Amino acid sequence: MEPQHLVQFAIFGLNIGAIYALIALGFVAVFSITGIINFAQGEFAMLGAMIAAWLVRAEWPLPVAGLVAVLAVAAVGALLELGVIRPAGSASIVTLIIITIGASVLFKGLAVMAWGPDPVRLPPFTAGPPLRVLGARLLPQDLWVLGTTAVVVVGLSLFFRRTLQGKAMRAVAMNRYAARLMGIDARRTSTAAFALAGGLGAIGGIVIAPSASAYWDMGTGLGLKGFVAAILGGMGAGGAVLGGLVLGVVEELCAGLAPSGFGGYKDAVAFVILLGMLFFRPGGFLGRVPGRGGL
Amino acid sequence: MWGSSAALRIIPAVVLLATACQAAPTAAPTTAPAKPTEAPKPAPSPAASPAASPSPSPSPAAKPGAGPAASPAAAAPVGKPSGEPIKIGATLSITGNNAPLGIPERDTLLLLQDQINDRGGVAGRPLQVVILDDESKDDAAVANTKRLIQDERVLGVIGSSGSGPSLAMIPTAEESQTPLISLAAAIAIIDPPKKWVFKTPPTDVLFQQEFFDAWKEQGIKRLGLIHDTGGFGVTGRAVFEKLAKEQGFEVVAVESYEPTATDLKTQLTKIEAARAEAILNWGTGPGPVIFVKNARELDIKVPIFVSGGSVNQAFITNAGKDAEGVIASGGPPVVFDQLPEGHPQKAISAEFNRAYRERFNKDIDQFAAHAHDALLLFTNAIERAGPDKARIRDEIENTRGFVGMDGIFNMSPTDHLGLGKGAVVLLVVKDGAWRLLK
Amino acid sequence: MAAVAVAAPPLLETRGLTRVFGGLVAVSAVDQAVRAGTIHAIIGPNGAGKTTLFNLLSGVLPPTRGEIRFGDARIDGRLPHQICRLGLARTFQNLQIFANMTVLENVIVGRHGRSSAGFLSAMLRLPAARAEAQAACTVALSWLDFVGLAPRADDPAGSLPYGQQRLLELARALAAEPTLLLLDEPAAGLLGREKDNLADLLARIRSSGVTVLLVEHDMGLVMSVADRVTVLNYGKKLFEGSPDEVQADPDVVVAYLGAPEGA
Amino acid sequence: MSKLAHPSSLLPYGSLLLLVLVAPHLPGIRSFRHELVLVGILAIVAIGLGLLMGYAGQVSLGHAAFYGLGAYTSGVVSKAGLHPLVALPIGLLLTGTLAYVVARPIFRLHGHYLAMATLGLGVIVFTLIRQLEPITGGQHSLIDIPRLEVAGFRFDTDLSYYYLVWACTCAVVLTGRNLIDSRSGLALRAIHGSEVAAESLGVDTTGTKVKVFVLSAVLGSLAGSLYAHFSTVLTPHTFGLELSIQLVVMVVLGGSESVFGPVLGAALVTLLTPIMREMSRQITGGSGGQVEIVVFGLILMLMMVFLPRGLVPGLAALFRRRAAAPAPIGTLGPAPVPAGQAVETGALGAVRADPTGREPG
Repeated sequence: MEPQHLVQFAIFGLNIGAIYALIALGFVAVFSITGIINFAQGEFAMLGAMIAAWLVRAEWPLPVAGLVAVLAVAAVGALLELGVIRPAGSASIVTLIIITIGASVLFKGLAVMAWGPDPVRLPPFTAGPPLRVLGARLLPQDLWVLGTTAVVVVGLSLFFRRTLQGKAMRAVAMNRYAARLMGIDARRTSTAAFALAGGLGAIGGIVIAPSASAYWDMGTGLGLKGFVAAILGGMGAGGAVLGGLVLGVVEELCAGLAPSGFGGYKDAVAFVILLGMLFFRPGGFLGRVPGRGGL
Repeated sequence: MWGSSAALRIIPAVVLLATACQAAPTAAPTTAPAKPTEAPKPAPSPAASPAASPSPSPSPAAKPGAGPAASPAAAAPVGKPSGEPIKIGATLSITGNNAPLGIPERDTLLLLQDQINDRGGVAGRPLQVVILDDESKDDAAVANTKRLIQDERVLGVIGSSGSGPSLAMIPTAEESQTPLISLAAAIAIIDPPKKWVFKTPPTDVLFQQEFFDAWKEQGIKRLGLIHDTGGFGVTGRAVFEKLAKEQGFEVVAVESYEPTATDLKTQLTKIEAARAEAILNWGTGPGPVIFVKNARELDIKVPIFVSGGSVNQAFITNAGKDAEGVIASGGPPVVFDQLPEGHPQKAISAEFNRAYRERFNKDIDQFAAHAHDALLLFTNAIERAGPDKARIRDEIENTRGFVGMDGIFNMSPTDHLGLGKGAVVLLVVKDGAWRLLK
Repeated sequence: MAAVAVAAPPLLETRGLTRVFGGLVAVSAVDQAVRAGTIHAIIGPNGAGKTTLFNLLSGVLPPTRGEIRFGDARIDGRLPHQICRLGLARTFQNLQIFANMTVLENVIVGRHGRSSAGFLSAMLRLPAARAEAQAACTVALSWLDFVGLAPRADDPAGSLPYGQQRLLELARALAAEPTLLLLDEPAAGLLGREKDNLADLLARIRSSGVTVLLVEHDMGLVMSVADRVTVLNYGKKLFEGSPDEVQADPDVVVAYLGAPEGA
Repeated sequence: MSKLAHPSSLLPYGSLLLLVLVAPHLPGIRSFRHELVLVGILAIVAIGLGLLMGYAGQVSLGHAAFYGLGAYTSGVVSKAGLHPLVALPIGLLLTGTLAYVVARPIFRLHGHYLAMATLGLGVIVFTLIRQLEPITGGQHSLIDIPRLEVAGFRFDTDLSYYYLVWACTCAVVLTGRNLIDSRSGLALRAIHGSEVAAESLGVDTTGTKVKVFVLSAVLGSLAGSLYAHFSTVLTPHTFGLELSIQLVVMVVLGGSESVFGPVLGAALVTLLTPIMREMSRQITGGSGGQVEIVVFGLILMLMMVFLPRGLVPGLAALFRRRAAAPAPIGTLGPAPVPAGQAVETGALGAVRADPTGREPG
């Protein structure tokens, strides 16, 4: 093992961590506005990747296919909220969570029906040989992943701080009751949160699809890791991004440095970190108060 | 994934037939919904009949009375079977990670069942193959085996597609004294030999030995292995480490991944960092495609190898250009059209492929071959032994010179596979197709 | 040490009791004694630290500094259920009835500290557990009867009107057979007649030998039932005396009675 | 004496018992015997989880871990040559100890943090099962686990095992009902209702939560042991997150406010998929394959929207509305009760029947 391999693992980690971050942001958006842990969040990523791959195969240009996929999954998110979450009304949070589990099952089933069980290919956004960074290889697609995530994070931050809808969402996240008194339609905000979560998930799925592969069950693992990242970040937006990146890098470094035969522990790494943090620093590593969260 | 709690998937043969391009009317099953449906009355199918004309080519090595050519049914192609059906059970991985194996196996059994019935059945009675899906899960395969033996009262069981489920099924077969023919590669299935257990695919030892021979020839010493954590992958790792040690190779890296993994770049980087001179992937499902894709992305220069589990068209379709130059070891049926004239597997494979292509609109692969040979091993034994499980077992063990698609089987009490080294060839992807390497 | 009745040690005593939230001192060095057999009221404007004091006494919050003695025992730092078992029960300002149970079941929970059947004996329906359960039921019914809720024993607790939910909390706390009862604004939200009834109940509780410490905004109620009154302001003890003395004290009048407070 | 002796309350129990007795012989159901055994086994885990969720109000997304621990302990120990009936208590002890050790730190957490911690616990145990190859067989399945043999009788058919498992399930249902009716059951529900009030009334909330957590873990372990000797093969994937979530679905679907809810939920989740798979095959002519999963997802969502408290309370309410008769005989509700919420008053039926002379119902 040489230094450039460590750099290489860090690059892999930042890549997958960026996807965790996008998915974690989706969790945070829905959770801070509705209190629901949306178990279909990973499936948003899957749907985004599958729809984009499907459109590209139908010879749509990639940018159009990607945009349509993101919008379509955002619409799916909004429909999920309007169709079942809202009618469930004041059901307990566990009930609402089970509804999202049902949605996750549904999306996976539909995906297999529509696109079959085999992985589908989405070509890299730009072709080209890997770049060399400190002796490690940086693929063009890696740049797309990191760049897209950065743009999304900056865009989201502007959205929450500059736009009316964004400010309304932040207000609801801080205090739903007070926000309502101020004339903010909290129900519309919930719909918007699900749509936002759908869009974020879809973006994550689409950018990762060329380097991993897109198939019906890809969302399960991504969703769980995104959830862990969100918790690590104390259910706040900034923490979620950091949580995702840290989780990705730590995971890859552990997998990369583990001796042969211990690679199978990789998936447990995230949860060992999680339990350690919950037991010793329950507010997330940014030290937020548990349950407060926010955008 | 969430919804698939039940262990069993029951595939009534009849309904599946509806999807095939066959003209035979398929009545909806009238039995209780859960019950595996009775096999269709072998309706004379104008489309299938000509293709299914019996010609399991008798090989010169076949002893009289042992090969399928000697079966009375084959001699009387138009005889109509009657009486109680002869029931053979099968548990296949039609869904889940091993679905690319299980689906051609299922199709083969359905086609061959019809062909045999068109030819007059088994010992004058209709053949019925009861197929269950085990979702590539070990415990489901065992539950299926129990069901086939207890409820369906089959004379023998075929399956499963994968090594894990097959190994798990062994105790059940032994305990219930039911002959079992596995369609999986792991040598552990038949070594040490178990009284009631047989298999048709070449062992992973045979598959891997071809690689080791090639590496020796090319002077490659440092080996890297990346395997999935399914039964096939894990047993394959053990074989790999054993063969490498015995034959003086240095294993510089062994990495594993979940069958559901979507990215193997970390593992590949580790193997590359260990300066392996050849990298072998041993796994089923989407893993090998990701392996090949990631290896190309990382610009890994050393030759890469995949297991026989990837020798099918789907691998090439999914991996695209990245598949070019990938080397695999597989059975001759995959490249039957490239085999020299007179090769014993050429005729039988071409023959079966015609009917297969006509019905399913795809070519046979080696999984089809495994299933084909397993069912014929059973029916040939039943022709000779009658419907008695113990005698069927004896007759399978007595099989000599049976020319199957996988090779020529010569079973014995110590060899419950009966295939020799010639059952495996090296293949390479060239211009979007698997080709014989030599 | 064995002293005459006048010098009997207080049932409850705090010394330098302090609780800090972040930078805010909610309760500041409070020395307070509560004599057995009395009704002792704590009054003070909103935010004076009354409810925090209750949470400290009942163990819901640990004190930052200071000590609490209850009978012979130091109870600061103990958990609420341990304190309850020593004989201190409480009600809550914002009602904490078990809405998922019936009225009677709510009161039976009050018997929890006075019974002992464990998981295993319950699962196996051992005779001792059953006898204990029957006894608990009988006692609970009698306390429901005491507050006048017996006719509604089988109704879901959530279906009771607000005033009756307060009574239910009272019965539930009484079922724990406390020697000291902490009542956090028992009259809040009650109507005129209900308040009279409450005053009557409080007097009967005192005469049964239970000491009562209550936080209350309703001055009418406090003045009519309390034996002694403590005034808190900004977390500090401002004054202590009889109701008459409190009403006469100019500081208190300025700090509290003069304020537009006092619902 | 006891409520069970009362004829009107015996009826639902009796009819259920009868159903359990004859079910494996009913014509359409015969071929589902294997699944019915699984229903019984999973019902035991689900009842345990239901006690935790419905009565203590704590969600666990890691219960498959306890099930797996029980199963693997039974498998490994009995393969080592000890009698299954010796292996079983070892599993219970091991699982109970683990649950006890992790319970305190876990119960310092609340809400989704707690759920996440249990999920993490499940993933870690799952990973250990897969990785500790020398003990568990790792990725290889643990095969050839001895069948259960008691006093010379071998439970080696689905039918005999069915009766064994369902005897256990019924015992768990009964003891679960007893627990809910008891002081501890009330304490659990009090914790669910208001933790601070329960605590101030003398309920050791943490201690009680720990106890119910250990109890539900032990029930999971018991079910796991039963599964090990039924399946005779253990494979890690059976005990992953998928099962943990299915268990939660069973509890919520059936209704966590009654011990019958999880049983019904276990039956629905276990049987619905194969039944729908069969139906979809009949309807679509076999081309489908994932239709049943889609339908399952839809049913799950719709049930939660329309019957958020689960099927058993939902059905009980429906019955009560239809027949305003005081004794809702024949409902699946836990106990016949005078009025109001069946499930909630039911908890007192036992205590009240005797001293006051008032019979419930």
